[in-house]
Amino acid sequence: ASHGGYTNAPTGDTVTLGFNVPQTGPYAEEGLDELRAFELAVQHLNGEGDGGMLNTFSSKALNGAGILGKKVNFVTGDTQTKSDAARASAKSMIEKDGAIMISGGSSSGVAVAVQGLCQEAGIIFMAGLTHSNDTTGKDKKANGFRHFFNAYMSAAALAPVLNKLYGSDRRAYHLTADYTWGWTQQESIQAATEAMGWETVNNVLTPLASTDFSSYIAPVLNSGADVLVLNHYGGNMVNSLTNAVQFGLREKQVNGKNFEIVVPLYSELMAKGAGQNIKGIVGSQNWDWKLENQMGSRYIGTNAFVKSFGEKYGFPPSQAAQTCYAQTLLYADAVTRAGSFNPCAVAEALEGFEFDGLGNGPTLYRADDHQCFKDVLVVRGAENPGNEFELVEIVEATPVEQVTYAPDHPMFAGGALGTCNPGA
Amino acid sequence: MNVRPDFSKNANQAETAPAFLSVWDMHSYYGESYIVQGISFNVHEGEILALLGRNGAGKTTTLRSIARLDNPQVSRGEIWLDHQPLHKMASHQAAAAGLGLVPEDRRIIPGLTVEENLELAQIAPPIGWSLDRLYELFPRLGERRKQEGVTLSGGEQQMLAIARALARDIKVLLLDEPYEGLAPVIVDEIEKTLRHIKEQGMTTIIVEQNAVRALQLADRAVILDTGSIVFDGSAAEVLENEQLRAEYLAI
Amino acid sequence: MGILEVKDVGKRFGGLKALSDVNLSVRENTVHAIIGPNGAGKSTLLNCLVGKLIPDSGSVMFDGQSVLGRTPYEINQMGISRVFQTPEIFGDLTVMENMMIPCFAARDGSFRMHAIENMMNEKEMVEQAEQMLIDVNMIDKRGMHSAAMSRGDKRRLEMAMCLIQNPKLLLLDEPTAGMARADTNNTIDLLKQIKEERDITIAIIEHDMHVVFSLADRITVLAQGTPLVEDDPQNIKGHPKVREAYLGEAH
Amino acid sequence: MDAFLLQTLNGLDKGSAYALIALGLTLIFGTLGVVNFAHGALFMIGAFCSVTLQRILNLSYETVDPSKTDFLGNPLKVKTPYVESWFGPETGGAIIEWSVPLAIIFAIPVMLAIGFSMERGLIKHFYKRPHADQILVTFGLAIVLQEIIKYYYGANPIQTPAPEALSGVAQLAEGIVYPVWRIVYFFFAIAIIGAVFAFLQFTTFGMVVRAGMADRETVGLLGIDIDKRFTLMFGLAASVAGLAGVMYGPINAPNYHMGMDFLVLSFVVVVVGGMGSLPGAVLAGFLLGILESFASMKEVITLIPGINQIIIYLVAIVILLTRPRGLMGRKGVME
Amino acid sequence: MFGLDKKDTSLLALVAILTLAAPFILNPFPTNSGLAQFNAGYPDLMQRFVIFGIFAIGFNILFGLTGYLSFGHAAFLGIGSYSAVWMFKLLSMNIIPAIILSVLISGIFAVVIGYISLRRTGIYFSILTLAFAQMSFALAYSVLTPLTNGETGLQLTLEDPRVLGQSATADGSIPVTNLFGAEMRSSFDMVVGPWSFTFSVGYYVCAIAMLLAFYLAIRIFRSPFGMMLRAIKSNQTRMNYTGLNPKPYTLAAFVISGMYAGLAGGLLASMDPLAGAERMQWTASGEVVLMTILGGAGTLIGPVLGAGMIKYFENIFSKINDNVLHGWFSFMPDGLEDLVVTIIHPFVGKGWHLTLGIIFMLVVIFLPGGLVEGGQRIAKAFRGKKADDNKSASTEPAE
Ligand SMILES: Nc1ncnc2c1ncn2[C@@H]1O[C@H](COP(=O)(O)OP(=O)(O)OP(=O)(O)O)[C@@H](O)[C@H]1O
Ligand SMILES: Nc1ncnc2c1ncn2[C@@H]1O[C@H](COP(=O)(O)OP(=O)(O)OP(=O)(O)O)[C@@H](O)[C@H]1O
Ligand SMILES: CC(C)C[C@H](N)C(=O)O
Ligand SMILES: [Mg+2]
Ligand SMILES: [Mg+2]
Repeated sequence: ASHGGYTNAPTGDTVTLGFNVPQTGPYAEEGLDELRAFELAVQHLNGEGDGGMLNTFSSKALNGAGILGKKVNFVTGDTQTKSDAARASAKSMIEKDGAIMISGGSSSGVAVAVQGLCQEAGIIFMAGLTHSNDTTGKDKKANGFRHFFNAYMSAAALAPVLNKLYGSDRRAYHLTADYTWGWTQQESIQAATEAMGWETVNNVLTPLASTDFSSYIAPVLNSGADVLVLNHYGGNMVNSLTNAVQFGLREKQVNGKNFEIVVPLYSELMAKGAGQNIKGIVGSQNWDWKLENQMGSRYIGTNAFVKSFGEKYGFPPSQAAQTCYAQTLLYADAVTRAGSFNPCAVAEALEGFEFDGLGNGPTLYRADDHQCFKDVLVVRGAENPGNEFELVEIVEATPVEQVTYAPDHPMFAGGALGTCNPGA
Repeated sequence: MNVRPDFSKNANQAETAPAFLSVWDMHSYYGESYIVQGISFNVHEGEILALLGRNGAGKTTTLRSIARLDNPQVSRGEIWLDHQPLHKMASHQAAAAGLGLVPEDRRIIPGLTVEENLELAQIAPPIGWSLDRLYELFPRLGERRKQEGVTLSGGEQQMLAIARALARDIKVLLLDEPYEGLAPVIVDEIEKTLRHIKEQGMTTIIVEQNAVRALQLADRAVILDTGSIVFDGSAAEVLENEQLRAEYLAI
Repeated sequence: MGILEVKDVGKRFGGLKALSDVNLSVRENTVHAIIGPNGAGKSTLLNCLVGKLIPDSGSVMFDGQSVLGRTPYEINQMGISRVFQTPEIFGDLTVMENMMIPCFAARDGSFRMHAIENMMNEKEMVEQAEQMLIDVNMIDKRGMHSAAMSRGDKRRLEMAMCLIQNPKLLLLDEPTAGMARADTNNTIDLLKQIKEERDITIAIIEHDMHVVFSLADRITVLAQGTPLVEDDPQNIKGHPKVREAYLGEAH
Repeated sequence: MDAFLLQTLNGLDKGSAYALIALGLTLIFGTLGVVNFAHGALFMIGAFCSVTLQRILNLSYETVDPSKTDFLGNPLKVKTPYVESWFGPETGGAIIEWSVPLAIIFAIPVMLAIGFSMERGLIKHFYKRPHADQILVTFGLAIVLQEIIKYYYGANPIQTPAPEALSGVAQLAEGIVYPVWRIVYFFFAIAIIGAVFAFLQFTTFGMVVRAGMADRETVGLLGIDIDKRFTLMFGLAASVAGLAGVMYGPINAPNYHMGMDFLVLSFVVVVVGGMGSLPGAVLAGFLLGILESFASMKEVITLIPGINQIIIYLVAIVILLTRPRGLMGRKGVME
Repeated sequence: MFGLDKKDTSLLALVAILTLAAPFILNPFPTNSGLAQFNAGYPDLMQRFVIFGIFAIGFNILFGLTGYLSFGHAAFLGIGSYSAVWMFKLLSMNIIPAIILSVLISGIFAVVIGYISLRRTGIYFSILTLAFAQMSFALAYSVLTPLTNGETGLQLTLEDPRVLGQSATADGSIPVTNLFGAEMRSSFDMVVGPWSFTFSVGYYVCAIAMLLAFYLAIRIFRSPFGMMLRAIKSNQTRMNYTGLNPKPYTLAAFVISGMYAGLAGGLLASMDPLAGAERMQWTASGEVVLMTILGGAGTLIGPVLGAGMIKYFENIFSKINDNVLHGWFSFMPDGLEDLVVTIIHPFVGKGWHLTLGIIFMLVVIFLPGGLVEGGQRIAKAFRGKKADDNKSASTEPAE
């Protein structure tokens, strides 16, 4: 449909957003939490419920009367965590339902694929969970925006903490999921830890389909390494961590030090899956629901969001939920400020946008690569959870300056943002 | 014990002794093809009945129906064996009730040796002839007891099929072309055996293309044509009746 | 020099000597019968001729060329067709389609792709096939699913499929077993007729002495894997050894 | 050297899982002739038997602890499992801790019941149907079972830890440690395999079922009620799969699609072992497990990149090309 | 017509009408009605229907005719897609060279894989094909990343050379796939009252490819070659002893069906220029098996129906969320509405797999011949009593 010079220009009194998340497959749980957040965001945009982070958001353009006076509708789809299926689902949202913005995803491969599609179709893509450097690095697109942090930022935030906790004389052994996200995260962590004096003993790529990691863990025992870095996510991570614990790595002493395990990308949903094994293990997060309570009002918005979400669903939101909620609000806000749904106008409104009150502290949507810059959390599996939701404890909130990098940083080089495409 | 209805008056032959196996108004289908079209006949204890007819007349279908195999489906009719209603049974129950069928394509079980094929027959009671006795009857099988059954020569397989039926303690033996593929000497041999077990009280139905041989052995004959009975009488009668022989048996 | 020359062929199955020192010469344009007790090795010998088995020793020459080491389809393409002891037909196809396949094999050799030609447009072949079906008295079954036929019919179909290939040598393994007398007689006539009309040699295994003595020009008696005697039918009939080992008293 | 030994142990361990799943699969697939795509789901359900038992044992009553608050600032509700209040925290705690071994007892009747009803209700009608139909219906069933589990337990893995006494590592030799539970798993697998073999070897059951698969009709003619035996066989296979799943829980946390993850691999194992051969399936399970372990060694991956991802399939191809019926397959079974 | 007999001609004509009119047929509900959710007449899904139809038709040539169950056919689809995308990257955005290359390259792979796998039969064959496909998948996913771009999938970039075309359009975008200038993505909307129908260039290109593929399949089914393939399924022994070598026939069927898969892969990439490794995974191979059986293996139209059904569920049912449900049932009293939504909820949206699983089971249990048999039964019911009367005549014994 083409009116108004851009794809899917809303004609009636409603506007449709597309939420494309994994509803089946190993990331379904993340996907469902994302969906919950989307639903909540739409409610808040339409003036239902308590308004959540709309009340704390620094931009006051949104007023609860939909977007530009149009009521917000949404459609959902299942990415199945497959690039193909995700593209098909996104296409149907665009072609059939007339969605004007697509959000969601929980794997970098999928995010990059859908982002490419949105670029071609002339739709704004507000990435959900995607942590690979490539999403806003070599695969960045003018129509795509990422609120979530990335592998480089995780590494930048983690390295000093690791240094503090485990010292600068460490020998790290990496196990890495054999795909884009794994590769970029491993590269980032290796670079950051080596910069502070660690040595990288080994990096072994593991097939994504692996379920039993024992044959990758066993060689760690006698490798002389004293840190194991698990560049795994989801089921992979739960299993590799479980296996590592089974092999007694956590009780092991090497080179006179305690053997340590690091999981650079953390999530409370994974922590839940990993159970006891996650206790004391350090990693990084984009956000945590206890942030405002524990780290102060810099992270305003957090409590408002937790309250809306918790009251609706009965448990606190995950970082996946928060990022998707924020993305939806940011999109709506940008449209309102731009006064148009035209993707190019929206992109312009988002580029270089500085905001606060969405739970992450002051944040910048950098124009050069459409990556958000904000504080990064270093977290650790809680030793004695206060309740069933406090699986993760915050170690530190790394200030944004420390995780910021130049747009032309070599780890992000290779692609061009291109020009915004309004489609039609 | 179940009570057997008296069908005997309907069978077109003089009743002398009570029937041992009765088939009453049996209709059988293969899917939608109507094959056996309402046949009734009786067999008396210790009698040999020859079931004759051209290719495709429905002889095999009749035997399979009596043995209660899943295919063909018997849509209507009753089958009684020694006061037991076979028509209400599944094939394994019919077998337990005393029915033994030697199927036309022998159906030696692949993957089992000769001996296993025989042992298999003795898993479910009642058990009949011992293996030794069977090997005595068919020495060739004894020699080949460790060989896989399906690699036997055609004739040897036929022997195994017959032996397998005798390995169970049966009351009625249904033979579907037992002489097929057998050397004349062996046919003589089997014929002798059949006479022998008849003397011991075995009731037998034999389907055979070699009608003359079958008739010489049998007490009575039933001739089938396109699924219906066209003759039911004594074997001698068929041998004498030129026209009958010419029309239905081409002999 | 015969069209088929079997020299010193031997074949063992494990410890069992199924064939040893078999010498056989089949002259062109004759019907050569191979008879013998069950398990004598007749089918095994046939298997060695068509490439199903490879003999351990000896040679098999057909039409001046060795068949050993060739695959079954190559041997068939040389002009040898075989009817099996248990019917081997294309059960999922109709009778007519069954007939068409050998027609194409005869026309196209062992492989040729006619992916967009319409099968039933091959008028000439269709007619040929129909004629053959008429000859074997099966034309009324042309559209029938062949798996659903009675066994006698399957036999006839298989024979028709072999005959339509116009083989130089036709190998028949008990072609009339299980066939009704009438059809057996028809088959005898058909084979005789074919032998007269065409340039064909037939080797036949049969336990039905009526068939053997009606057709055979020459008979080899096989026993325990070796030829016992080879002679004219007249002499075989009276041969004492043959009577004892095979024919029994009745013949 | 140590590395080799460790990888061999790992291989044996992986092999135990493959062998156990393949064993159950081949009972159905190689013996009953049914291509059972739901076998993985049975394995998964076994694992969820122990999740369920763990949940049952953890059934709790709530008391309010006003001194603490939950994430929304309301007074915290504290849960105490009933077993702990009945048997005291000591015994109760121990019962909960031993839930995985206890789940074996719990799983056997459950798996038998599932196996029996699956065979009676569904599979029975498919013995004579083409393999393709069997694939469709069992695949459909697998999806349904999987989705039901997902509906009730979510998509995330759920930890079912081994009891304290059986977790941790054992010192096997100087410098060689190995997780206790994995050793337990290996011996458990051996025991199950031994029991199944003994059952089929020393009774006529196996022969009858094999015969029944080759020719149901004739077996019926011999007075044998083959249906009953098929049902029993199916229940047996389901139990083997289920027990493999129960015991696998502590190695990798159960999740709803763990069955699918194993499914294809276990088919490969069964076929490489050779259709219809139980020893073949076990042998192939251990062989592929060990090869996979060795292929994951850094030295090997460096030599041939990606070999760890394809080794199983590569070996399968090589074996099937050199041995037409896999390692020990019988002629004529599903050829 | 076209060398087909009457029955086949009318089947082809029917399929042609259905595919060409698909934009109407698949959008039966007015755009604003609640049922619009069930409309499937948007380009992407329509394209998928016919493309997977092609895939399944090709698969059926192998499986339906010869009975060889390949469990690795998705590899050819993937190879076709990668070839096409590389063509777009290197040569030009015209889909013709891309599709030609897809078909050729998958053909070559099919020759190699088929030649090796066909040395075995039955389940051994299935596992060999599965193993090859899984190896291709694993390699495409990781080691061959320079060729395949791993998990993300091979995508076009602004820097691609495209020697016969342009790297980027004037406004800085990646050019669009086209057929001599006609862009695959362009479409035209026809609005009739509350209805809206979309006619997309891409769809019609695919539809024509599908009709050609279907026509070829009919010809193959009716040809001596097709009969040989059925003969192979029926009895290989007899085949051998009739002087025919089954190997080249099965290999030819394998390669043809591999090329069909390649064509489908090429078209998929032409419609949406991305080639992901998942389309080579065993689940994808399994999907085409399911499509074929679901529709009716060995029938001409069955695989197309099966493909349509699965793709419909995947794309339509997965999108029905609680919001939509509440929308539909809002006319009910609140309590009842919630109840109805709760009951339906597990079967739609994230539960679409459950519904699909149930459908698989129901179809195979009650319609052993797949959807085609369902159609036949309905047709029979319509013809009514008449057929019944004839039955008694036709059930007489054959002799
Ligand atoms: N499985 C089947 N499905 C459909 N029809 C069948 C089936 N088996 C046999 N028939 C048909 O049933 C009829 C009777 O077959 P049956 O096998 O009973 O004949 P028969 O008298 O035993 O013949 P023969 O002497 O050739 O063995 C035949 O016309 C045959 O075509
Ligand atoms: N594959 C095999 N393995 C072992 N023994 C075999 C095999 N095939 C045949 N035999 C044995 O070889 C001998 C010859 O068998 P063959 O089938 O040639 O006999 P035949 O002369 O055709 O007998 P019949 O007239 O009974 O068909 C038999 O004793 C048979 O048991
Ligand atoms: C879900 C994400 C946070 C991590 C994921 N594995 C990725 O590819 O980015
Ligand atoms: Mg018969
Ligand atoms: Mg023989």
